[in-house]
Amino acid sequence: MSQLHWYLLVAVLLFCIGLYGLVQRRSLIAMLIALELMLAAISLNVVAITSLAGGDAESATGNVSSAGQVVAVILIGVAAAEGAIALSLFVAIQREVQSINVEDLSELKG
Amino acid sequence: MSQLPLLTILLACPVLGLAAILVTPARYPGAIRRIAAASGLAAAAVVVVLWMRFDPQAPGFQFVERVRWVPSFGIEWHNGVDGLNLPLLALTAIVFLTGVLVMWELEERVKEYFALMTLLVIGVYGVFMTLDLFFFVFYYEVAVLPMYLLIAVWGSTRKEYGAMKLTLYLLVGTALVVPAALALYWGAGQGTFDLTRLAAAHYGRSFQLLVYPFLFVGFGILAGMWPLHTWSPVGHVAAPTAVSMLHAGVLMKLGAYGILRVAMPLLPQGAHYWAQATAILATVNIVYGAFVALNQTDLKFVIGYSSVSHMGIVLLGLSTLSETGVNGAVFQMFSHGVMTALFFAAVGYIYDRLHTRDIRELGGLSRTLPVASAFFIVAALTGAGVPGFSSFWAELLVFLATLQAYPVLAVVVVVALTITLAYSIRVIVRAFFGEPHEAHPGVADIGWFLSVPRAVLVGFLLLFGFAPRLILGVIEPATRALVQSWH
Amino acid sequence: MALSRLFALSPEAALAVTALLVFGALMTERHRTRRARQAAYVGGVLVLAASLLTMGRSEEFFWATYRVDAFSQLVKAAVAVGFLIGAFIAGEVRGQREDVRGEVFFFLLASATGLMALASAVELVALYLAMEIASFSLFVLVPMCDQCQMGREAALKFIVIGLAASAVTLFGLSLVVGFTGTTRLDEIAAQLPQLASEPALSFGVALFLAGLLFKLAVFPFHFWAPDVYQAASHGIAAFVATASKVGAIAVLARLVTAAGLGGTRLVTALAVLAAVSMTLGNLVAIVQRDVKRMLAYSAVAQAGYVVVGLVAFTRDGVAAALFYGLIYLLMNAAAFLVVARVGADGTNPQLDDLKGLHRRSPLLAATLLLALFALAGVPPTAGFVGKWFLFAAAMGQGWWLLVLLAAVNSTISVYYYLVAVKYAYLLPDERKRGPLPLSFGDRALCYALSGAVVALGVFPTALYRVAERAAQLLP
Amino acid sequence: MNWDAFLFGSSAALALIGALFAVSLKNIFHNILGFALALVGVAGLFLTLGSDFLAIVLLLVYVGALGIAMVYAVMLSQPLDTPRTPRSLPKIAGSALLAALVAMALWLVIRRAHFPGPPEVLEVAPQWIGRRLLQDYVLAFELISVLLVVAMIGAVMVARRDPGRRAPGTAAGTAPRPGAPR
Amino acid sequence: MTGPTLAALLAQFAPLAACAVVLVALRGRPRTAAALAIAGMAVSFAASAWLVAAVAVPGRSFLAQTVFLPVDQAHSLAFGVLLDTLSTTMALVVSAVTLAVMVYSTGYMAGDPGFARYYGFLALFGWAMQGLVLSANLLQTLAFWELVGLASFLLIGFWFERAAPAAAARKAFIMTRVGDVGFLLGVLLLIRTLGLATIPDVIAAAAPGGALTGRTIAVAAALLLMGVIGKSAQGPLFTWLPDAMEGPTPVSALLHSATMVAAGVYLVARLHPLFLAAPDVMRGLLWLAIATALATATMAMVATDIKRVLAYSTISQLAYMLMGLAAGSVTAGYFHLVTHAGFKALLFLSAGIFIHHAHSNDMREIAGRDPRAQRAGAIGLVAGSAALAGVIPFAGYFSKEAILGAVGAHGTTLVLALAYAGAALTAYYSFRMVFLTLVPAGAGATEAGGAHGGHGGTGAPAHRRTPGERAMGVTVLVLAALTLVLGYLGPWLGVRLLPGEAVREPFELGTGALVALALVAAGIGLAWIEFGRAGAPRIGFLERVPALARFCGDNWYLDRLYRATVVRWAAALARAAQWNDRTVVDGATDGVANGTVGGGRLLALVQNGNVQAYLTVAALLLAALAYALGRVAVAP
Repeated sequence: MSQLHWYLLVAVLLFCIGLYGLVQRRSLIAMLIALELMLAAISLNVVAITSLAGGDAESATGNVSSAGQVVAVILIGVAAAEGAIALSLFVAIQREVQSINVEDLSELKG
Repeated sequence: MSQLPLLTILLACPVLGLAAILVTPARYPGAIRRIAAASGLAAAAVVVVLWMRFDPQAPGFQFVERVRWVPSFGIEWHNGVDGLNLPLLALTAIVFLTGVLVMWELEERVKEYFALMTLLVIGVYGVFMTLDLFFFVFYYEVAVLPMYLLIAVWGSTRKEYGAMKLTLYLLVGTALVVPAALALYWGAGQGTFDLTRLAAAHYGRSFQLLVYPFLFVGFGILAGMWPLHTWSPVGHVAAPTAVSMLHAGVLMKLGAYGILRVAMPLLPQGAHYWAQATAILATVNIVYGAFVALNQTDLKFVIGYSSVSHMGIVLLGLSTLSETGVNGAVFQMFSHGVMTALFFAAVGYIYDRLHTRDIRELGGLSRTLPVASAFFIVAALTGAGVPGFSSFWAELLVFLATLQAYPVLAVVVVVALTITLAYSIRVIVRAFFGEPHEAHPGVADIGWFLSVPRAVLVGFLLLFGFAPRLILGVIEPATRALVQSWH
Repeated sequence: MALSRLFALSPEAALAVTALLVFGALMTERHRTRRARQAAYVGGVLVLAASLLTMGRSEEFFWATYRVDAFSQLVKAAVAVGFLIGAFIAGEVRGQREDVRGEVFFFLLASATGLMALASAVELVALYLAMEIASFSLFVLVPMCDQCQMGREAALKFIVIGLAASAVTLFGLSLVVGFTGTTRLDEIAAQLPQLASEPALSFGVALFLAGLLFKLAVFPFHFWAPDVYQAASHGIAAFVATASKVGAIAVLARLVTAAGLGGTRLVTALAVLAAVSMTLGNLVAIVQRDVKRMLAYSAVAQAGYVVVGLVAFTRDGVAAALFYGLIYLLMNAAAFLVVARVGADGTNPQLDDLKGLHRRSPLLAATLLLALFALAGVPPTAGFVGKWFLFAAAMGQGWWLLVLLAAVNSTISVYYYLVAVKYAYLLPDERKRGPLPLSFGDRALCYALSGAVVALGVFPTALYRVAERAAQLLP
Repeated sequence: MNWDAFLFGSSAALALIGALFAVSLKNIFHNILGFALALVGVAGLFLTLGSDFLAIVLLLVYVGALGIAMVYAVMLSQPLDTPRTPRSLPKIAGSALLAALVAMALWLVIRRAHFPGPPEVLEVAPQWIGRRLLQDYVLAFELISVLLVVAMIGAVMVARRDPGRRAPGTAAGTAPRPGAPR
Repeated sequence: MTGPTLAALLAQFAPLAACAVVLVALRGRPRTAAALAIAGMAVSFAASAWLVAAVAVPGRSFLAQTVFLPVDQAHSLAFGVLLDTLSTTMALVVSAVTLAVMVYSTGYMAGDPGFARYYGFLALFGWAMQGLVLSANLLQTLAFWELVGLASFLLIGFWFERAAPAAAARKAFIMTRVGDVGFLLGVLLLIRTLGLATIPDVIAAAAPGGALTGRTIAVAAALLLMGVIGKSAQGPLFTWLPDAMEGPTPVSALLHSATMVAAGVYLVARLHPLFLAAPDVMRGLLWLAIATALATATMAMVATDIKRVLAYSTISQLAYMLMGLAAGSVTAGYFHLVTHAGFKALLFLSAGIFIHHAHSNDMREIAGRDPRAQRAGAIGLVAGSAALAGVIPFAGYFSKEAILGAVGAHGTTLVLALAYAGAALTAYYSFRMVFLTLVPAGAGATEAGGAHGGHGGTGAPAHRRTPGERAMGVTVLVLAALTLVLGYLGPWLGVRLLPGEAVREPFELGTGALVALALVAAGIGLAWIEFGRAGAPRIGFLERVPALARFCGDNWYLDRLYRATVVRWAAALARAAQWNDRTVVDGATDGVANGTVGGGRLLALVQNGNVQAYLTVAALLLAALAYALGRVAVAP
């Protein structure tokens, strides 16, 4: 197993731990945490691959390969935005139904 | 040919009628009726012109119109007439016009009714005139869908169930036809939906064997093919008079026509391979339909199952793959269309007046409603295969072809004629003979105005019963060309 | 020269102006909702006009990551139409929380912005971000529902599924970037052939597509749709059902052609998803009583049909999908217009509420009839030709089993559409409600949409040509 | 056992253990702490890849901003004294099984991936990132700014207490009250 | 168009025109209707007479045809007229009897509410029958054959409000249709083999060296015979005819004795060469005819309804005709047809006078109502019975003698003996009828049997004869006179029908004739002893055995047999088919529909409201996709 694959393994595990949290935890905030873990795992994935395998070195502007880094930066921004929206909604929901237990929020079905 | 685009004009009649009905406010039912009748009459006039100008001996299609429609898919506005669809166009004209007249006394939601009926007829005309596979399916579905509302809104007995069953069954049919049509398009590889060019394309044998059943069953459902026929009696029972007329009279022919126009010319090998199976199915149709009809107590159920039985004759004629059989089948389509329209027209009047169609609650109708009864009896006798009416000759041709192709089946269906007669006579004797039922005291017999459409239908039955050559002379050259293309 | 090049960006410019207008309207104290609405209308019309005017353009911006061509402008025009219809249906924004009624238009506009960027972006990160903009605006709009208690719950599901889908998408993105070292579509497409043997790359592409499948509500990312349709107020649901779908279809079309996936196992996977979507959507729609929820499940099924066309991976297929997206916009708009007017107080109409509609408002009933028939794919409405093109494309690549299933599914769908028709046309209204008042705009829109649905069904050629031209421009 | 391997191993362990804490502990604050821990681990991994800048941004945004926001959200939303519903063992087992399945599946695909290019660690200077963000990723840059604006305004709107609502769970009065923004 | 063609068309279509006008336009004007129908028939009669004069010359035959039904490119069936002695004389007989019955009916049916309809139907029948007789093509024959059946149905069921006529009409129509199935198949077989069905061509093809093989001929002949059996009420299919007596008596006279039922015999005569080419079939027919003749004679011996007696005798006499034909003599069979048409019409019309008068069909009731006051009726009944019994010099004697002669020349002794026995029985039951009807019974002799009502109209009082009743009387007397004349036609017919056949002199009293006359005398004598003499027991020897009386009075239980078998099975099949349709076919349909909806319900459960469940589903699918892709990578 190459060095890269170790990183990828960690990323996969991190991603799946996040997935576990996402489907297991009842607390909305915990679910958000799990989601953010998944995003972090993806960042790791991207940085690891682009750093260790490189892809092709040329880009449209002739820069060295830093696509992964840029993507990772943007990912972090997205994670922040997602967090903002999600947290605001969770707070609103809590105010409404006095609970942020996701299993209590299952009126819409069928 | 730099002549008028007669077929487009023909189609324009109901289209304009529909438009006029839609813009007429619903509070003028009289005007709406007249518009519908006028469009029916105009269309009939165009059909008469077509018939006069039609040259039976000329090869190929006549009055051909061709306009590119969706070029990238090879879809064309392509219409034409030959001996196979001319009688059916005429049938449509007859049944639509009489259907409008029969429903003249309708009071409930007149505008919607005639609008939907006109839409239905647009589809029917379209199917019969188009030579483009896309438009074929297009019109085919146009014709199917208004049925739901027509039955569900204006119908009777179990109307919602009947309407839904009918619609879904027929759409299952199209669900089989659509993939098959697309397969035909790609299989030919010519980038065209033109039926005449597709007919010239060569499809591989295994392709034909695979696709043919889809088309046959898909169209066959609309033709009341056993065992996918049960929508037909239920739907007919539920439908209002003119819809039953149009449906059994014309719409069921669409299915058979689809087989004749699409399935058989395009996939001759498939047709040959499956002919025996389809012939057996058709025989079951005939015998089974007759037996079930023998046990019905609702007049419309009797007619519904008789339609199943009679459409079996059409399918059987097609299955013989012989000129005689196809001649008979086309002729039978026409005759059965007129006959069954007459049937429903007669029953419709009786039901309107007595509010029952149960033969156990009827009796002596020939005394109470002699003229209306006479129309029913004429239809019943036609159905029972009495000569003098056109069905007799049509059925005879089919039987003759069957005797040639499948002797055993021929014996079976000819023997089944006794059952056909038995159920017709049973109904006549039970409902129209005997003492008038005490529950139905004096009601007015059918007036002259409502008699006219029914009399017109009788007239056509007699006309082609006495001179089958008039119609067979038109049909025969076309079937000859069709059958020759198979060999 | 430079200026005329920039003219190609006029839809975006119009959007910016509109955003400012709406924002400005929201700043005012009195009549802020009405002003915002008017600003939105004006802006929508501007954007539509700009998109149509720039239809013939072909330019690239931002280091060739933003492409303006017939394809993108067609989609932008469609999105503009969807936005206008959504805004119109939202109208007085009954059913939305009182304090944010005006803001509805702002977020609709934001979502439309995302969708338009989606149409032009030819770079994966920008594509993804555009998608997120479109989604986030809707995340915000759904929970601000007033009458419907379920708004927040629906929003929660929308967000959780959306974020999960976005995580999946990003995972895919990471793999794609890793293999190709770039996020530009053309460069990726150029490298794909030599990397065809890499399952991980196919997997990455598949995961990236998942985000789009989420927007399109294809199984298994459809679960949000019923809840959101049901819980969102009418105008927003209409927007989700129309503009949002068109954008997703467009970009999916762009991606699948770019990815050149034809013949790989991914295509099979897509086909399976299409099949499951159609079947599930149609079957579950049968048992719905809430009209909007039923339309949601029908949307799941419709998404399946679109994917049927796309699995052909041919120009025909893409053109058919685009065409279908465009007419889908019209027919869904018609359906939602009726829903909104029947549930004029902001509540969701149930099937029972449709009773007697043909007496209460013949025009609405007829519009509903046509819309539903179009959704069912019945001629002479446009739904029929649309499906015909889709299925034809799939059949051309030998997907006959899929086409058969799709055709059977159409039949199943007819059942529940007919049930709705039955309520509208057949069953009497026991509550004896009075006639439904319709404004002039409502009437005009009813006529326009019905007319368009029928006219495109009979004369599809012109629009299909446009879709075809757009499809030809794709890589 | 070289320095790189040690740094990798410890960071990975930190990330995974932190992640496990983040998802499995009952107390939500412990979860957030675990989350922070995991991100520190990830930042460490970034360091081993030579992406110092990213590591710092990650810590700043995630731990600094998001973590704090979460704590606030918890404070705002979840009274700590609400009785906890006991965890359901089947759900845990099922979720774990699912996660394991997905992990195995993902690994099945990824482990055979042959990424092109030489396996060498490239030092990427932060200025390159900035340059690309403003050159060929400028569109993405613009878009993410729009995204953040939408997210911010949206968050404010969603979280804002609805003035038209009297009590939670009841239908709002349909009549607009005086002074309410229209 | 040549003269004969024109005349033949006139003979056919004049009644049709009358029929159409009457049924469409004159239903409210009975007198005009009757006049028009009679006029139409008179034209037909005149044309037929002219045809006989023009065409009925030895060795002459005339064929005119035109394409009627295109079958395929190579074949089309031509319809037309075939005129020769057989067809023209038959046409004359038909038109004459029809005309007579029409004139008679002006009295008999007077006042009936359906008077105009009645004449319309009669004219319809006239057209159909003339068409049948004159047709040149077997298919054409078949068409008219069916139309005749239709007319029969309409006329038997003329009083449709009553249950019995309606049921009888139905029975007649369906039962003859059973036979027609065979006819149709036979014709189709011929068309299939020959490509045509023109009668002379068919006959030519059946000749040795013709296009038909012996096997085909046999099959075709047997199939055609089924039609004959049905129409002429032979063998197992005869039971409809007695029931058909529910129709108005003139109708019985016309259709169910003189003309329509003779159509079967006519067909055999028409195609006689074809049938002769199938000797096995002919032998079978001979035996069938003998059996029918004897069996129905026993039935006639116990019937008390005068019309039923006549009906059974009709069947029996038709059997004799077929016997003659089967024995190889077309002259004998056809001759008997002609004479029978005369005297049986006479018998029915005479009976009609009594029925009209007594309002009852029961002979014992008629006897109680001063039957001898109906002078014309009495004369007609006696003369007709004498002819039926074969009393010299009435017409029946000559024709029956010819048949017996033919049978004697052809068949075995047993056959001949049975034929003679039948003749004796005929004499017995015909005079039983005469005595029962005309000799007033002793005290208390009447027990009102199953009183089949007379007719629906209100008859005028007996003492004051209306013009209609006078027409009835005149008709009967004319026919009575005819029975004395018709017998001398034999040689005339023989020469023309089969030139070259030895012609028998009418009064050549050979051994056979003497035996026959003796037997007839014995039969009449027995009838006199049992019924005629003063103080007679008025109960026949068969009736003394109750079981036998029941057996013979009930059509030898054949109807019961049919009801218990064919009818029941058909009904059971119909019920089974219906059950299958409702339960199996519709059940499957509804099952699919419910299954679909149920599937929807089931799938809706997936949307359980828990977002984590949704995520699980999606994740599982992604894992599956990953596995699928991973496997591909591993495989190669």
